[in-house]
Amino acid sequence: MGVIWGLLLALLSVAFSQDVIRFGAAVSLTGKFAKEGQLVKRGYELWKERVNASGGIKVGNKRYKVDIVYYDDQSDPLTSARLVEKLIIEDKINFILGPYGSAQVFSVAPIVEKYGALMVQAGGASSEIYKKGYKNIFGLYTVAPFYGRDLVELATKLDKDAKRIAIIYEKDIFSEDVASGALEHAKKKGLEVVLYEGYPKQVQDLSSLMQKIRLLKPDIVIGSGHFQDAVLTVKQLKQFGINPKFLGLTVGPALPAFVQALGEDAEGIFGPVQWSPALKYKDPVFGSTEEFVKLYRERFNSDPEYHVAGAVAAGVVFQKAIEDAGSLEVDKVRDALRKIKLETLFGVVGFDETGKIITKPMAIIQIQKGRHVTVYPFEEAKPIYPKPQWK
Amino acid sequence: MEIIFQLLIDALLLAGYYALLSSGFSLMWGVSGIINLAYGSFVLVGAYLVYTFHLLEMSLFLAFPLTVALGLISGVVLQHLLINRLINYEPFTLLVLTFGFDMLLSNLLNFFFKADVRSLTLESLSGSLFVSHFIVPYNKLLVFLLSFLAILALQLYLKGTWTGKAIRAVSFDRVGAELCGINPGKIYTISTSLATALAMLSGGFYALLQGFTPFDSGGITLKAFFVCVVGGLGNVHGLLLGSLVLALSEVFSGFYLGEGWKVVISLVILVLFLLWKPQGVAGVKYA
Amino acid sequence: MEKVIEVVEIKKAFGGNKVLEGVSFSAEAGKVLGIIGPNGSGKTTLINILSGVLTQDHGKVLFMGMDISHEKAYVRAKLGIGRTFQIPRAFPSLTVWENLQLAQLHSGKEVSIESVLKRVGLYELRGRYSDKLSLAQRKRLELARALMLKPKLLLLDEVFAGMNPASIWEVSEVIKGLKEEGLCIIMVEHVLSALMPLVDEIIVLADGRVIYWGDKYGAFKEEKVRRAYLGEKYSSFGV
Amino acid sequence: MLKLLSFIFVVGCLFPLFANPYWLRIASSALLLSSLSYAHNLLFYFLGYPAFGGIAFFGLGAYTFSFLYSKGFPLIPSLLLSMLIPSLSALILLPIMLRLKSHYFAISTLALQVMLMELVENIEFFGGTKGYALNLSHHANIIAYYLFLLALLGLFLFVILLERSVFGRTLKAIKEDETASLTLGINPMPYKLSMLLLMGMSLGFLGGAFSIWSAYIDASTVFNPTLSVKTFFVLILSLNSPIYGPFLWSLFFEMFFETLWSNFPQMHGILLGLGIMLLILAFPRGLKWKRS
Repeated sequence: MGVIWGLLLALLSVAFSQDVIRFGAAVSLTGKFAKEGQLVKRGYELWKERVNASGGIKVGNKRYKVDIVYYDDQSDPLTSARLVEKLIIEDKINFILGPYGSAQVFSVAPIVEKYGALMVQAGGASSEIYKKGYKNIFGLYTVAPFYGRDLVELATKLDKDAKRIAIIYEKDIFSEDVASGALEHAKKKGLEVVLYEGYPKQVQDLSSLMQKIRLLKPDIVIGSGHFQDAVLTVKQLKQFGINPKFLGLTVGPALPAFVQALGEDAEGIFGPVQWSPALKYKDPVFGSTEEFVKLYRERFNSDPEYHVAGAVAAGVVFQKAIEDAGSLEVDKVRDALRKIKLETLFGVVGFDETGKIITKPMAIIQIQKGRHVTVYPFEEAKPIYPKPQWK
Repeated sequence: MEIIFQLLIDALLLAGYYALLSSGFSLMWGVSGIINLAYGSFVLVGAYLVYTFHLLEMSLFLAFPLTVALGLISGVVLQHLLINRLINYEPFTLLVLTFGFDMLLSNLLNFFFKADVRSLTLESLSGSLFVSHFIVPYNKLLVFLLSFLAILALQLYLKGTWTGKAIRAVSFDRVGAELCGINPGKIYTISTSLATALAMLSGGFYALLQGFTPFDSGGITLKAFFVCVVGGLGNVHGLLLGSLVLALSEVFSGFYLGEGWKVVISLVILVLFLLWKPQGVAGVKYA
Repeated sequence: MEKVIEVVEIKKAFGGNKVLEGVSFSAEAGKVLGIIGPNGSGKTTLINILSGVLTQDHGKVLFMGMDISHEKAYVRAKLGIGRTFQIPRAFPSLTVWENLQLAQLHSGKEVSIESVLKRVGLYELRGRYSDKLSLAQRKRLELARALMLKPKLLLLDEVFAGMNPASIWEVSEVIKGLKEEGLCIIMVEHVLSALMPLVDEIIVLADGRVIYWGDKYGAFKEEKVRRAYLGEKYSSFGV
Repeated sequence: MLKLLSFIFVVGCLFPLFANPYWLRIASSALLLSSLSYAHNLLFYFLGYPAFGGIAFFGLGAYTFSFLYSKGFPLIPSLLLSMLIPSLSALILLPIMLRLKSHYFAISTLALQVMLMELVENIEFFGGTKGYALNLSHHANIIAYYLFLLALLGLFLFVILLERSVFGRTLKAIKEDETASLTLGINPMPYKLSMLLLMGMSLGFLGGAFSIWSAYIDASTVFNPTLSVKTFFVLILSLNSPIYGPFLWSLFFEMFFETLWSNFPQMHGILLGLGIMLLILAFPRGLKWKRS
């Protein structure tokens, strides 16, 4: 009898004391990027719950549960760097899930590299991140210049004689990168760039810029920044009575909070997205994109944004690399990441030697009757053009 | 060419607000000689108060007077609990005290309201007034008028009432005032509480004008400091002139050089004035 | 005798109020020149201008024939112009000895600290911090400091003010000794009883102008001097 | 005095051998803060000028170093230049020093610091808002630690020698009564100039070392006014013990606030502000330890 009890107890203890892989993430839960940061955290959590529900990550013949330690970096790059350093040296965590925002990724990357940890991020699209020769940094976002290039491409496709374009951008390494992509493509397309100007990150009042735009009367306005900037730009364009035929804004339009904040005024605005629920991909953890979207709609009764999908994909990619490497050693997992070629709900994931994703295209959505609809590269619905006047 | 007039209109509207914004700072500095580095945080406390009252469905006609009242009280508390303890030490220690207080206040605001960007957007104020092809946003116009009234009231108080005269006497010559039976301690308390009330009032207007976060206090204090140094202390012309110079430099450098250059240009002007004319353009008291 | 110091048409005004309106005089080595006058007649300003602490709006200052009108104070000190202040300005965080050591280093003159301290009677207090000295002692310290420069011209600004008679006598002896050594000494003073025995000539300043310059005894016979000094009502008193 | 110095030297050198990264970081930030305090004290204790905006030269050093290092300059030359440029630019303070006293001087240097921060953020050439991410080797932390230790020992020794030397006494004479020192033949200009250059140089060096330590710098971190207040907070407390004060108070300050930060990062700002207020209220004239 004693033996059986002993066996049972041993089995039980194995089940309960199952080993755990700890991941760390310093994300913006407050501050300027609070909206986007909370979505990234939600993506990581969805992946964690799903993995733990299906038995955890298989490494060799053992199964590991997933645990994620979160810190709030208050949307400040330096705090992000210090918190990731704290994760690595105090909490002894070597697998880092990236923060939101290119500035944060840019500040965290040297810390991860210095301590020989490993980071997979779905929050920073600036190409600057991949020019530093880092070995342990992997990003799932198509780089920022494509945001700007695709917006200009769509604008010229919709209206041949819309020639005057104004580009304003938040002075941040992501937004500047997007703006430079738009500028380059606008010149290639022979558009007349009437304004190309940045504004400081913490500015909450763009009246000087608005006076210029009102004077220049551009056909196309591209606003590159984060969620807060998009909302501010729309409010002030309306306040100054400026009605461009084509209005493209980054990050903002993709979030449901954008429509909640602006209601009527959000109609007809275009927004580049890393991913759209209308895409069709298979996924090793969630089955397929549709299943993920269905699960998300049931739980949060709204369409998933690209920030959530990207974060989930980051988890899935990290998991697959660990399973391929069959070990928890950073170097082995990194080599697995370098060689990975995986179709996920976010798209096909494959990295070049700098850790940049090269296998995933961008898409553009438009806000029509309060919902976002993919209009580029394929048309889920006809794009409305020109943009309806402010009410 | 009419863009110049448009910019002048913007500058005028902004100057009106900046005059109110720096009136408290100038009063405190002029009367008790204290440079209150926590001034910006008091402005933000005012902004958050009005924002919260508005969230609680309270009408602004009640929210603003309540905020001003709270400002008066907190001024008295600030003077008695903190400032009076260090008043007869090196003025430098007060600088460190108010800086620590500023850090405490902004972090407390961050603790309660989180670091998100808040703003008080009233439907009625979100449009603009179009005069031929000049544009005057309603919120800026309203804030300009209310600030003007507030400064007028302040002037009447300082010139008209007995305590007002006593405050001005102390600001010119503390010893002289004391000899005519004025108790400077009491006057300091009144001027500090008046200053914090003005700060909180201008905080409420700040919320109407633009979004704000708990960490904007540094920029606000610097603007008030600019107005006092450039305009000079001790009279209302200095205040108005300093605000006009600040508004003009911000609006024009913002338009012609870019948003980022607003603060840089105003700081360059500030440092130049500190070097060559510390008592300011119209100041009577040595800054 | 060669003129040690010569002052030509010195004018100085602070904002609107004119303090010195054209003052000229000179003094030779081995002579003591007293400067008296009611408060606010510009005496201390004159001393500050001679020592370079202030610069005059108009006029010239010649020292040993050289034009030092626009030389800085520390250059004049090195040339040999020593001075004391109406309110003594000793360095509180330094001891008496250290005060003089500083002067010795920067004046670049070979003067023994011990001898100067003994001369002004502060030798026993050499280790004491200067903020622990009495007013009279601090005045002696300033005099000692000035002597470290081996000065040719010594400017004393009310050195006797607030001194007890014993110290006044002692310091007078020191001044007499310096006079024999050929120093030119200019003394701004109110304590006439102590001043008169020491001086050879007197200048009376009133409202920024020299109203009398000459032998010390003639000064008080002058009607203008008495009126300036004793005021209208008493000007004829005791003639 | 020299006993403490040799003690710090021995303990300092051996410390990294058996300290874990967490304690290494606390020790490094304590060394940084005390070196910053000694550097500012060259002007504050010895000449009476509270250079509240001295951190501007720290930031300038950090930016110079990072700018050169990321352009491929090797470590040592970048560090040397990050000493030279801030020390020359410290001369901007000279005209301000001549005109303004005490807390007006403090405020105008702070305005200068904020201006530099805004200027650097607006000019693309200096890396604009991106700032710099330096790729450094794994033992960058150790290098930074020893650089901070070197700076502390250098400044500590210099302060001890200065306090005893005639040069030091001349500085104090100028501080206590510049007019009186003029009449002794002291020309204050070269003294003020040399102290400014020294302060700029040491702050520049610390800026460079900080960039190695933090691997990521941007304008709002290295020109951060909070750093100026922390430094002057330590200086006010060490008003009466210019030799030991900065070192010991920095050690206490970092130990207390660093552990505070890691346990509850949210409360850090609140408690730092409260701490500064309480301590300045308690010791307005600085703690009386020993008339050193």
